[in-house]
Formats: sequence, structure tokens, C-alpha cells
Amino acid sequence: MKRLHWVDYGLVIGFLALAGALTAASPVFLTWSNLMNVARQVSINGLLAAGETFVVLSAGIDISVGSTMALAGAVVAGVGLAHGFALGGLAALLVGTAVGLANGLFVVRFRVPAFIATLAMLGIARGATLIYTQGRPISGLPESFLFIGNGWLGPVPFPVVLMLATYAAAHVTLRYTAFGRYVYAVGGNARAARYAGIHTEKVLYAVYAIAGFLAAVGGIVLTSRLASADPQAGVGIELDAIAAVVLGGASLFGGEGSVLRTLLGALILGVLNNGMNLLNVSPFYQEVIKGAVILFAVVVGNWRPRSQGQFKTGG
Amino acid sequence: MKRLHWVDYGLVIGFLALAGALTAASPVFLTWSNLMNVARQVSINGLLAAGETFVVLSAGIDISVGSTMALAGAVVAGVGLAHGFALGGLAALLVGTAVGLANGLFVVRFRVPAFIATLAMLGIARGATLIYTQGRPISGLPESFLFIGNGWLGPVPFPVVLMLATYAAAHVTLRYTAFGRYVYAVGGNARAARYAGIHTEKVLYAVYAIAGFLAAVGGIVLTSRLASADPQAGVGIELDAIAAVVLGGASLFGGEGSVLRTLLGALILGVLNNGMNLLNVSPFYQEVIKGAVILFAVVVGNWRPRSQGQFKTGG
Amino acid sequence: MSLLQVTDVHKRFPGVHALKGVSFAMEAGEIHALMGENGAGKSTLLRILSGAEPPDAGEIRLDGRPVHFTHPRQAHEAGVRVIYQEFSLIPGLSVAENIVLADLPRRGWWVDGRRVRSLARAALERLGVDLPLDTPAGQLGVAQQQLVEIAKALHGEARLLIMDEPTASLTAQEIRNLFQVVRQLAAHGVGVIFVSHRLEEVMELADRVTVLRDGETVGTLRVKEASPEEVVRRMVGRAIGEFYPQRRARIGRTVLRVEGFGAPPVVTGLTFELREGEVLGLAGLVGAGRTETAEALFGLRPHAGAVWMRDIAREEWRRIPLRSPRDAIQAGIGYLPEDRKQSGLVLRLAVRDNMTHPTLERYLAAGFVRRGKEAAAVRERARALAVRTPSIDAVVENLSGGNQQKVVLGKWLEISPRVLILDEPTRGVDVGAKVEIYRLIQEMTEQGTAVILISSDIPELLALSDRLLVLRRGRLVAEIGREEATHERVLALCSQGVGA
Amino acid sequence: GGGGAGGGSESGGQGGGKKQVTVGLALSTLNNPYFVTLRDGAQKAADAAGVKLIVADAGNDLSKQTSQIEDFITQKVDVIVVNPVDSDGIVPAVQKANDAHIPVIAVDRGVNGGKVATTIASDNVEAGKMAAEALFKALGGSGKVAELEGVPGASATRDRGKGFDQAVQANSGIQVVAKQTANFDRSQGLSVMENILQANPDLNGVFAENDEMALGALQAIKNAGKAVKVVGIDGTDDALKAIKAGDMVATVAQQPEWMGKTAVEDAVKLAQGGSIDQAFTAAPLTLIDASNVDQYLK
Ligand SMILES: Nc1ncnc2c1ncn2[C@@H]1O[C@H](COP(=O)(O)OP(=O)(O)OP(=O)(O)O)[C@@H](O)[C@H]1O
Ligand SMILES: Nc1ncnc2c1ncn2[C@@H]1O[C@H](COP(=O)(O)OP(=O)(O)OP(=O)(O)O)[C@@H](O)[C@H]1O
Ligand SMILES: [Mg+2]
Ligand SMILES: [Mg+2]
Repeated sequence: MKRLHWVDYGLVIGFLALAGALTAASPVFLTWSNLMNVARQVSINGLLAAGETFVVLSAGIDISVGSTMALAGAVVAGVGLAHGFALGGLAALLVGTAVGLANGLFVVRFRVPAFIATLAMLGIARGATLIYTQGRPISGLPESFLFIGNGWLGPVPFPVVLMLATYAAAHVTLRYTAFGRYVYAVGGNARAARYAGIHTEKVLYAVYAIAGFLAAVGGIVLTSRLASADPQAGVGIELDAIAAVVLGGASLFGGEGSVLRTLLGALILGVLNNGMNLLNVSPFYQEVIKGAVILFAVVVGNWRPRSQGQFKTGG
Repeated sequence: MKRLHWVDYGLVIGFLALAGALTAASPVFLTWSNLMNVARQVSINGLLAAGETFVVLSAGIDISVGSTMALAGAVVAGVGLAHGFALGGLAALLVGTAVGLANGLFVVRFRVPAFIATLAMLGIARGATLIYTQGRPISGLPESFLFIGNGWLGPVPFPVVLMLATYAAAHVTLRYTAFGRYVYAVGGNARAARYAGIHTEKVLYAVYAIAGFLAAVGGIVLTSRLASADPQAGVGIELDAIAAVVLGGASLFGGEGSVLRTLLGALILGVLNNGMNLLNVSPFYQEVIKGAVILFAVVVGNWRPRSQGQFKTGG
Repeated sequence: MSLLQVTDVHKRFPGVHALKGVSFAMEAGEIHALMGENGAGKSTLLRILSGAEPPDAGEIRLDGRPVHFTHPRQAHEAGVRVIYQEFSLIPGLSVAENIVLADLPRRGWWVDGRRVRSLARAALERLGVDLPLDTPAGQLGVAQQQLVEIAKALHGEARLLIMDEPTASLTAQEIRNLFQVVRQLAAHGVGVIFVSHRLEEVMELADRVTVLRDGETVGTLRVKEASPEEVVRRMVGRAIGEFYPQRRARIGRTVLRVEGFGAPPVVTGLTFELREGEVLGLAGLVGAGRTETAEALFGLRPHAGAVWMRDIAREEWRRIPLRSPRDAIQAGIGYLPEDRKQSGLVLRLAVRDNMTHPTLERYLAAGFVRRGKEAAAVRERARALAVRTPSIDAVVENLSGGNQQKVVLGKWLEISPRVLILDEPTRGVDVGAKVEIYRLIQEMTEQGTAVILISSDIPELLALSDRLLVLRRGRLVAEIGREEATHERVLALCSQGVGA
Repeated sequence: GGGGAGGGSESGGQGGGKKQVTVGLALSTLNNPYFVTLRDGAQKAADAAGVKLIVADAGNDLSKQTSQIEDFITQKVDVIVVNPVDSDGIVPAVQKANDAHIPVIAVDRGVNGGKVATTIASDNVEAGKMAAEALFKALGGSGKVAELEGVPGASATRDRGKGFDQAVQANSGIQVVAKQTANFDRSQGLSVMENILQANPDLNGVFAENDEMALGALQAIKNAGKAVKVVGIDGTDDALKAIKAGDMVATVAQQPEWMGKTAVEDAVKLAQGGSIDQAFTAAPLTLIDASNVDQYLK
């Protein structure tokens, strides 16, 4: 995947420029404690974005990840309080995966456009969460469960370890397993993939299941981090997850992108939020500045020698 | 466009099934006053979705329409109160168009993926709205201005007339003008469009400008309808606008779809909301039912004789 | 003064110096052929002439005036018309709209729908074909799409007509019609640049031929004064001996039996056998249903009837399921589709990925792809097929057409098929590579692979096949042995009772 | 502008008797436990009176709320209870109800126009001021304070922020070092607080415009091992527990349940032909801190 070279390079420059500016502007930015702080804040969107990367690579889109996360977060708390958190976690992961498989079912079997199928699921999972929680946060979770979201492994927060492990696994899966290679094939040209004997349907089921599963992991981390399950958790977070993926250079048209660059995308978004808070930028101006910085980072990141990819538009 | 035949047909069936069910379930549903009620409620999302259709047909996406609408809504109120509403309206339309052109600039000139460019713009326009309004609604608008959002032309609410006129114009533009054909060409095969001598850049500028312009029209209608400009207007409405487009059968990959079907998509969403309220469905269940009904409508709409479009997957 | 004068044109892509100083000239009214191996730089040169890409250096003069096209629009306005090698239609627009897209007739703001159709119909009539004007181009078959691409270039007033392998997917009749139109245009003073890998077409149509090799002009010859051998020698830098190989595979036992087979509703009632080492040719006109037959045999579309294969280990016949291509691959069937861009390749992926898609499992160790082993195999295969690519990690999209075809072929050789279905395998492939492919078919059959060959190139079909099945409108109309098969006979069988 | 077709006469409420009374409750959002509690209060009162309650959730979207009220009018509900997303923006919808002769009651937030039978609301400016003053008192009148703001541009954000600003002006020892939005959301309260603590390790107090953000901030403070005093507004169950546990200083309870209940009781009165004399009922604001938290904990 040589062609992606410049994208890589550019985005790293954009990221470093941003980090450099923040280091200059705030004395605390480049401290270990703040960096870990940012990493922990990124971890939840990072988990969702990792799953979203699979879907986007397959030329799909999943906008239900935020709701799925909330549902799984409620399930881990509810089931956990009733039957213990091992079971709670398992139940949450199962629910997340099931939601993903349902998305896959509608996309594959009933040929519902992914945007619509997952939009419907966004509503269904959110409704299910509200019904399950009666619209109230589930709190009173035991200290032991809070480790997942708040604990440290040595100098690194546990959610960060979890996120990094997920990215490592996702990267290896996408690059070194047959399934991973099939994801690119299906996303690049579903027809040619089918002609090459790839079971495109199975691949699609799998990518949505992975997105659902990782959304559930995110939900568990979030519930643990907040020591409560918020039925309104993750409203609108799908935009952040997709933004991380696309910022990382993946094409919404499928077949192009890398999960490591998604991580970079998620980090850029996280650093941006952190920087705004550190610099105490007025909330009214934050959105403007964030938008401007994202554009700047991408424009810098896009710079490359002439005559490449000149037909790329949209997407 | 023969191939779209079945989509058309199916969606209409889905829509009629939905309307039939609601007629049976609620005595008020099929009354003129309720139908006009629904139509008026649909009008704002309808305006946004009409613009979004141009962008999606060109293989792009615009998620900034909600913020653009809010900004234009604030401008018409602010400028209107200071300098009269003719000028206010003009200023709002200019601002909306300018936002759209800025989106086009980043997509075309700086090759920023449309999702990212318009995501950044979503933030920028929202921030600009907050700054302009100081985070407060602008109210105290004169009665004369309120006609746009609340008046009637005979038995039909004015916003509905506006929406229908917009759709008529959009349909005619897309089907019967060279520009409209170019939109399909650019979205269907950007390279081939360029090879055919089409100035693809201009076409892309134009579609984003149209989306911005129509978002501004939506903002004016909304401000008039609410007799105040709400700085938080239209948060998240981009999903509704895109949903209407995709529900109408347009492909997010570009080149395929029709604005009249977008209207049908918007109507389905509107009727669904109206029906939920009429039937007094508990808010927690509404999302679930809405999601389920959308899936059902699309699955019914998707039914078609075997062996067509078998390689279509994804979004 | 020449109509077109190209002087010392250079073009580089990352990792590839595609044009290294190309020069040639042509006159108005001349039909000028460009020949060269796959990847020689023909399409790149033509894209520069049409304003689709800027040259890095060099000069282009049209009617003696230097031109600097920065957009295809400008070339179009200067009277340059192009049939691109790449798919250049808009799938969602109608056939008529595609044909006149470059200058949509308008009345004020409006597209003049009536004139769109009448102009498009005129262009199609010129070509002697009848296509549904209102059907979206995306719904047509490959051959019909190619006709639309040609009609597109014939519409309007051309000064210079550029055709990049226009005949690759056409039938003999369509090619004849096209040539007639081209000659008429030339007679009216239009300059024509014609790219084809079919030497006999070039010899028949062109006045002069310029040969490119490795991005350089080797020379320009007068066709009347040159022999085909001479052209080929200049192209590939050496003489090519025997074009078609001598068939000498030993035909063995029956491996495949097909009974009452069909791809409803297009093809019905096929019964035939296939033997080890045999090349079975499928002849037929476009639309006869050969591709459908192949697709059904490969599990790509629902089939009727039964397919049996001999189980090697147990020496018994086994009815094979064909629910998906996976089933077919598992049974040892490979399929090289006729449309490599849409069905054969994932264009955005690398040579490596494309080549190992059906066989990835082979490189797994503990569930992970051993990339080193994979790379070695792919490199070996690419070398054996002489695929011209900067590396196996190069994106397939950037390879020249012929090299793309070799990648698809390599993919199927990887599975070591017992039955290999080749649908137009030499479409767009240069002479040298064609000979390579013929040699490959020869080698495979020697090792016992049975081949089903679909080709619209009848001489090729005759030379390679041991036996021919002729399809007409989805029915098997004849089975003829190698000895009885002649060009005339096959053509007659194909077209009997089929209205022109 | 006039209403649609269809005269309202055939269903006009001819007194009580057999006819089922229907009350439409248009809530700004159910995204927040505060409003869920308000709805529960309303539901209890409706059940007690035997009337039908239709609940609509606008998800904080003003135009959606306008549509929902239009739908109520179409359905000819007897009374509309509205908890406006925005006091100004809801006016046209209220006027439409006025035109259709359906009485309107405002709850939690007022309506700045049209005819409203009565308003049962708490004063958000006052609530902000009370919470801020409780914080400043706990800080001994001086210290560095951060403000966690709600959704920018939302009316609760404005009003509570205004109360906070008033309290700050009255307390010269207080220095506001950070003013950041966390969108009324607990997880954002956590993240934003973490970041603020990085920049201001010597922070003394946090004023959160709702309890959800306060609880998120609390989590951040706990994780950082700091001793920062936190106040919130709303009086949600989790906040009361945190006060009881000594983690949180105070919250200002606005008694949503009572408001919901009172609004529906008034609605029933109106539907049965009665009238309400009081145009404005201020819901009592209660400062809940360690001293009185046991009274409110369920
Ligand atoms: N966009 C591109 N990026 C990188 N390399 C390219 C690009 N386009 C063409 N090339 C390379 O330039 C060389 C010339 O390609 P070109 O398509 O002009 O060959 P051709 O003579 O038309 O071959 P064919 O007969 O197979 O069509 C090839 O090596 C090809 O891989
Ligand atoms: N997507 C499609 N929709 C409708 N008709 C199609 C489609 N694809 C192919 N066809 C039609 O099916 C018929 C068979 O196609 P095709 O041209 O591949 O025939 P064939 O027998 O394989 O001939 P050849 O191999 O020479 O092209 C043609 O009439 C073609 O127009
Ligand atoms: Mg070529
Ligand atoms: Mg064929």
C-alpha cells in the first residue's frame, strides 16, 4: 500500500505541528500526566473508531456505535449489579456484537444501505437503553469494577492499555490475516472480491460485528470510568468516530485506509479538545478553532507532489 | 433511469403502507389539517435534504447543513431587526451560500475529504452562530416576518409551498439542465466527467453552494416559524437530511438518486414522527419503533425480482 | 504542415518514467497507428494529447500551433476526440446523454432532450449499431458500453480522433463497421490515431505506424512497406517466432461433465464433457450467452442442471455444488472474467493482494499470512508472467491494461486449477504477452489442466481449441472438432438465423 | 395566521362527565434524569386524577417541540403542559394553541409570549446564584474556581451562568480560572475537568451547571487525588448520594417531581372548567448539603 505514503506523512506533520503549538502555548501540555490524561480521554472514541475503521474499509458506515455503546454500558451496569460484573461484561459484549450482527443482517441480507440500517439501529439501541434504564443513570457500581475505566497499569491508564492493545490487534488482523485482507478486497471492489471466491457476505457480517463488539468494550470502559451508566452516553459520538477514521485518511468509498492512522486521527481530535481546555478558550470560540485546526491539519497533511490522485473528489 | 424503477415503487409502497397503518390507527391522521401539519413540519428538513441531495449525487456529503441553518437563522433575525428583513433575508442567503462555497473550496481546492471539510464547517458555523448571538436567542421579530414560517397560501402553509417549489426547481434542474446532468456525471464517474470536458470543480462548488443556500432558506423559515433565532437550532439535523436522501434511494457513492425520492424520504420520516405523537407512543419506545419502521419500509422497498443489483453492498 | 507534431514528450509517474522523449508527426486525413507492448506508454501519450494529463516536458503542435491543454475541455474545443482505454461512461446517465455529454445540446438553460437523442442516434447509426438510447450506460454489457464509448467520440466535428484499443471487446462485424467509419472520417481530412494490439487490424487500417518501446519512439513505418514481422520485431526488440503454439497436449480422461446445464433464463440445455489437457473453445456472438455459461459454472449465478467432476483420489464422479465461487474454487475451477476492471481486480489494491485473494489460506501460519512467503510466490509468478510493475506492492490501477490482465491470470494460476475458464483472456494484451498467454495455456494443458476458452478472436479460438462448442442465443448449436473447424464455418454457425 | 380546517366544536370539552380528559406534556428532553423525574411526577398526578397523559420528548430541539405541540393541537388534547426548550422560541407554538382554544401551562421554564394559563417554574438564575454561594461559603470566601457550563446557547446554561456571575461579582475573593463547556454531560464533565485540573493544579472549587457534570468532575477530582469542592444544580439521586458521602458540597434541588405533579393537577382543573388564579407559581428551590441531605435521600 505504497500510495498511502504521503497521507501518512502529512498527517503526522499536521499532528506534530498541533502538538508543538500546544507545547509552546501551555506549559502543562507536554507533561506525562497530561499526555496520559489525553490518551485516556481518547480511549473511548478510540475504541469506537477502531471498529468503525473495519466498517469504513469495507465501504460501509456505522452510525449506531454511540447508541450501541450506551446500551452495552447500561447492560454491564444492570447485569453486573444483579449477577456480578464478569457476567455483566460478557452480557454487554454479547449485546454489542448482536447489535453489530443485526446491522450486518440488514446490510447484507436485506440490502438496506448501511447508513439507513445503522441509523435505524441508532434509534433502536438508544430506545432499548432508555427502556432498560428507565431513563435514569445506573450507579452504585462497586469499586472493583471501576478499575477498567480508572485504573493504571504502571504509568499508563488501563483504558489506554486496552485501546492500544485493540489497535495492535486490529492492525495485525487487517494486515496479517486473510480476513483483514478480505476486508480491503470487499471494500475496494465487492464484485471482484466475490469473483475471487471471497465470501463477501461473511466479511460484511464480521465487520459490523466487530464494530458492535468494540462499541460494547467502549461502553464498559465508559460505565466504569463514570462509575455509572448514563442512558444518554455517546449521543453524537458516531461523528467523532467517523471523523477519526476519515481524518486518518480512510476513504468512505472503502478499501483504503489503515487502523493505525485512525488512531492518529483520534489523537488529533483528543489533543484538540485537551488544548482548548488547557488554554481555557471560550466555549463559543472552541468550535470555530477546532474546525479551523482540523482543516489546517488536513490541508497540511494533504500536501504532496503534484499529479497524484487528481481525480479524488468527494468522500 | 430504468434501474431505479423498483426502488421508486418499493418506497412508495412502504410509504403507503405506513400511511395506511396510521390512518387505521388514528382518526386524526388522515385529516387535511393534520396532513398540512406534517407537511409544515417536514418543510425545514425537506429544504435541507433537497440541498443535500445535490451534494450526495456528486458523491460528496455535507454534514454542516444544520449549523449553516442556525447561522443563517441568526443572521436573518439579527440583520433583520437592525436593517429590515429584506436585507436580513438577503444577508442570510449570502451567508449560507458563502458557507457552502467555503465547503466547496476545501473539498475541491485543498482536496479535504467532504466529510472532514463539512465536519469542520459544522463546528465553525455553530461557533459563529454562538458568537453572533452571544448564545442567546434573538427574538422580538415583527409579525410581518412571521408569515414565512407560519402563514398560509390558501389551504397550504407557506413553508410547504416553499418546499414544494424548491423540489420542483431542484427536480427540473437535475433532470433538465446541463448542470444537473453534470452533477450526476461528476458523482457517477469524476474522471470520465473530466475527460468529457466537464469542469468538475465548478460543479462541485455549485453543489455545496446550493446546499448552503437551501440550508439558509431553511434557517429563515425556522426563525420565522419560531419567531426567534435559536443558536442551538438544527443540532444533529444533518443526520435527518442525509437519512431522507438515502432513504430516497440515493447512493452515498454518488451518481444515483433523485430529488423527488428525497422528498418521499423526508415525508416518511415526518409522517413517522407525527404518527408516534398521534398514537401517544411512549418517548422511550418511539426511537425503537421508528428504527423498526424505517427498516421495514426499506426492506419492503428493496423487494425486487431476483438477480438485480446483486453486487450492491455498503452504503 | 503536419496536423499533429509531437516533439520529445516526457512523463514521469512516481517510480515510473513512462515517456522518455516521444516524438512523431502525422498528417490530416492520415490513419496513424501506435503500437507497443503493454506499458510502453501509448495510453499515457494519448492522455497527454487529450489534455487529461499535462506532460512534464516536450512540445505538441496542432496544425502547426503549439498547444498546452490543461483540461480535456480545451482539447475537445480544438477538435480532439478520444476513445479512452479506461471505462469512461457515466453509469447513471443514459446512453444518449453519455454520447453527447461533452457538448450537451441546450436551449438556454435547458438540455434539449430531443436533440440529445437525435444526435446520439445519428452517432450510433454512423457506427451501424442500434442501442437503447434511454438505458443507463451502467446497465449495458461491456461490448455495448464500448460501442457507446466509440459513438461518443464520433459525435461532433473532429479534427483529430484518438482511439485507444477501441476494438478490444467488439465483434468482427462491429469492427468492420468501425473501420468503415474511420476511413470515411479520414477521407474527410480527420487525423486518426489508432491503438491496437491486433496487428492485422493495424495492417488493414493504418497508413503509418509509430512504434513505442519503453516510453521511447522506436520509429515510424509506412504500413504498405512494412511486414507484420518487422513491426513486431521493432515492438518487442526481437523476432517472435511462431505466433500460435503447436497444440501438442495429451488429452486425457474426462474431468468435467455438464448435463442439462444452463444459466436461466439466458442459457439452457447445455450438455458437454471436458477432458484433461483439453482446450474447449466456446464460440458465439456477443449475447450468445458464453459469459453467462462461464459465470454459472463458476457459481456466480444460479444454474440449472448438474455439474460432475472426477474425484482424483477416489476415482469416482462427484456432483459439485456451485452455490458460490468458493465452491467452484474448491472443486478446482478458476475463472478469468472478461471484464478485468469490474470483476477481475480490486484496482486500489496492490499486485500482491490481487494475486493471492483466492489462495490466501495457503500462506497462513497460525492464522497469520506469512507475508514473506506470499511475496516470494507472487514475485515468482509475476516474473514468470513478465508483469511489468515497479514492485509487487504497486497499486494495480497504475499498471497498463495488459499487465493488469496478467495479474488476473496469475491469480488463477495460483490455485493450480483443474478446470480454468478463460473469458477473452487476450483482450488488450500485446503480441508478446499474447504469445506468453498462449504458451501458458499450452503448459497448463500439458500438466493436465482443462481449459474452457471464450474468445471473440476467431483465429485465436481456432488455433488454440481442440474442440469447439458454438452457442447461439443461449443454445448449443454445434460441436465441432479441431479439424472440421474453419473460420467461415464457425462464423456461419454463430450467426445463422441471427438477424444483423 | 388562522388555523387549518376543521372546526373544534364537535369535541369541545362540555364539562367533565364521561369524556376522557387528555393532557399533552411537551418536555424539552428526557435525556436528563431531572426531566424524567418531572415526567414521573406528572404521570403520578395524571394517574391519580384518572386523566390520559401524552408525553412528547423534544430532545432539546425547538422546532421538534413546536411540531409536537402542533400534533397535540391536531389531536385536540384538552390542555397542553409545556416545558419549553426555549422560552422565546416556543411562543408561536403557544399562540397556535391559543388560537385553537387549548389552554397552556408552562412548567420549569416560562413562556415569553402568547397566553399561558399559569407558569410553574423555578428560577434558574436564582438556582445558579444559590449553588455558587454555597460553593464560595465552603471555600471560605476565596479561592480559584472553575465553571462547567451546559450546552452553549441553551437557556439553562444562560440562566444558571448568569446566577453564577452575579455571585462571583459579590465575592471579591473568588477567582474564576476556567470557564468551559461540558454540555450537561457526565462523561464530558469528567474529561473537561481532567483537562482543567492539568492546567490548574491548584484549583479549589467547581461550579457545575448541572449535577451530571458535577458528578463527572467529581470523578476526575477523585482520580487526580485532589481536594476540590464541587457544587451542582438539580438534586438528582446520584448527587444526593455524593453529598451524603461527603464528596460533593451541595446541589440546588428544584423539585421537578413537584412541578410535574402541580402542572398536571392544574391542567385537570382547567379541563374540568375550573380556573387558576395564580399566574406564576415559583417552585421552591432548596439548597441541599450535608446538613439536610438525609431528608431528601430516598
Ligand atoms: N497514474 C499512473 N501512476 C503510476 N504509473 C502509471 C500511471 N499511469 C501509467 N503508469 C505507468 O506508465 C507506464 C505506461 O503505461 P500506459 O498505460 O501508457 O501503457 P500502454 O502502452 O497504454 O499499455 P497497454 O497496451 O497495456 O494499455 C506503465 O508502466 C504504467 O504502469
Ligand atoms: N447487467 C446487465 N443487465 C442487462 N443485460 C445485460 C447485463 N450484462 C449483460 N447483459 C446482456 O446479456 C447478454 C450477454 O452478455 P455478453 O455480452 O457478456 O454475452 P456473451 O455471450 O458472453 O458474449 P461475449 O463474451 O462475446 O461478450 C448481452 O445481450 C448483454 O447485453
Ligand atoms: Mg494502454
Ligand atoms: Mg462475454
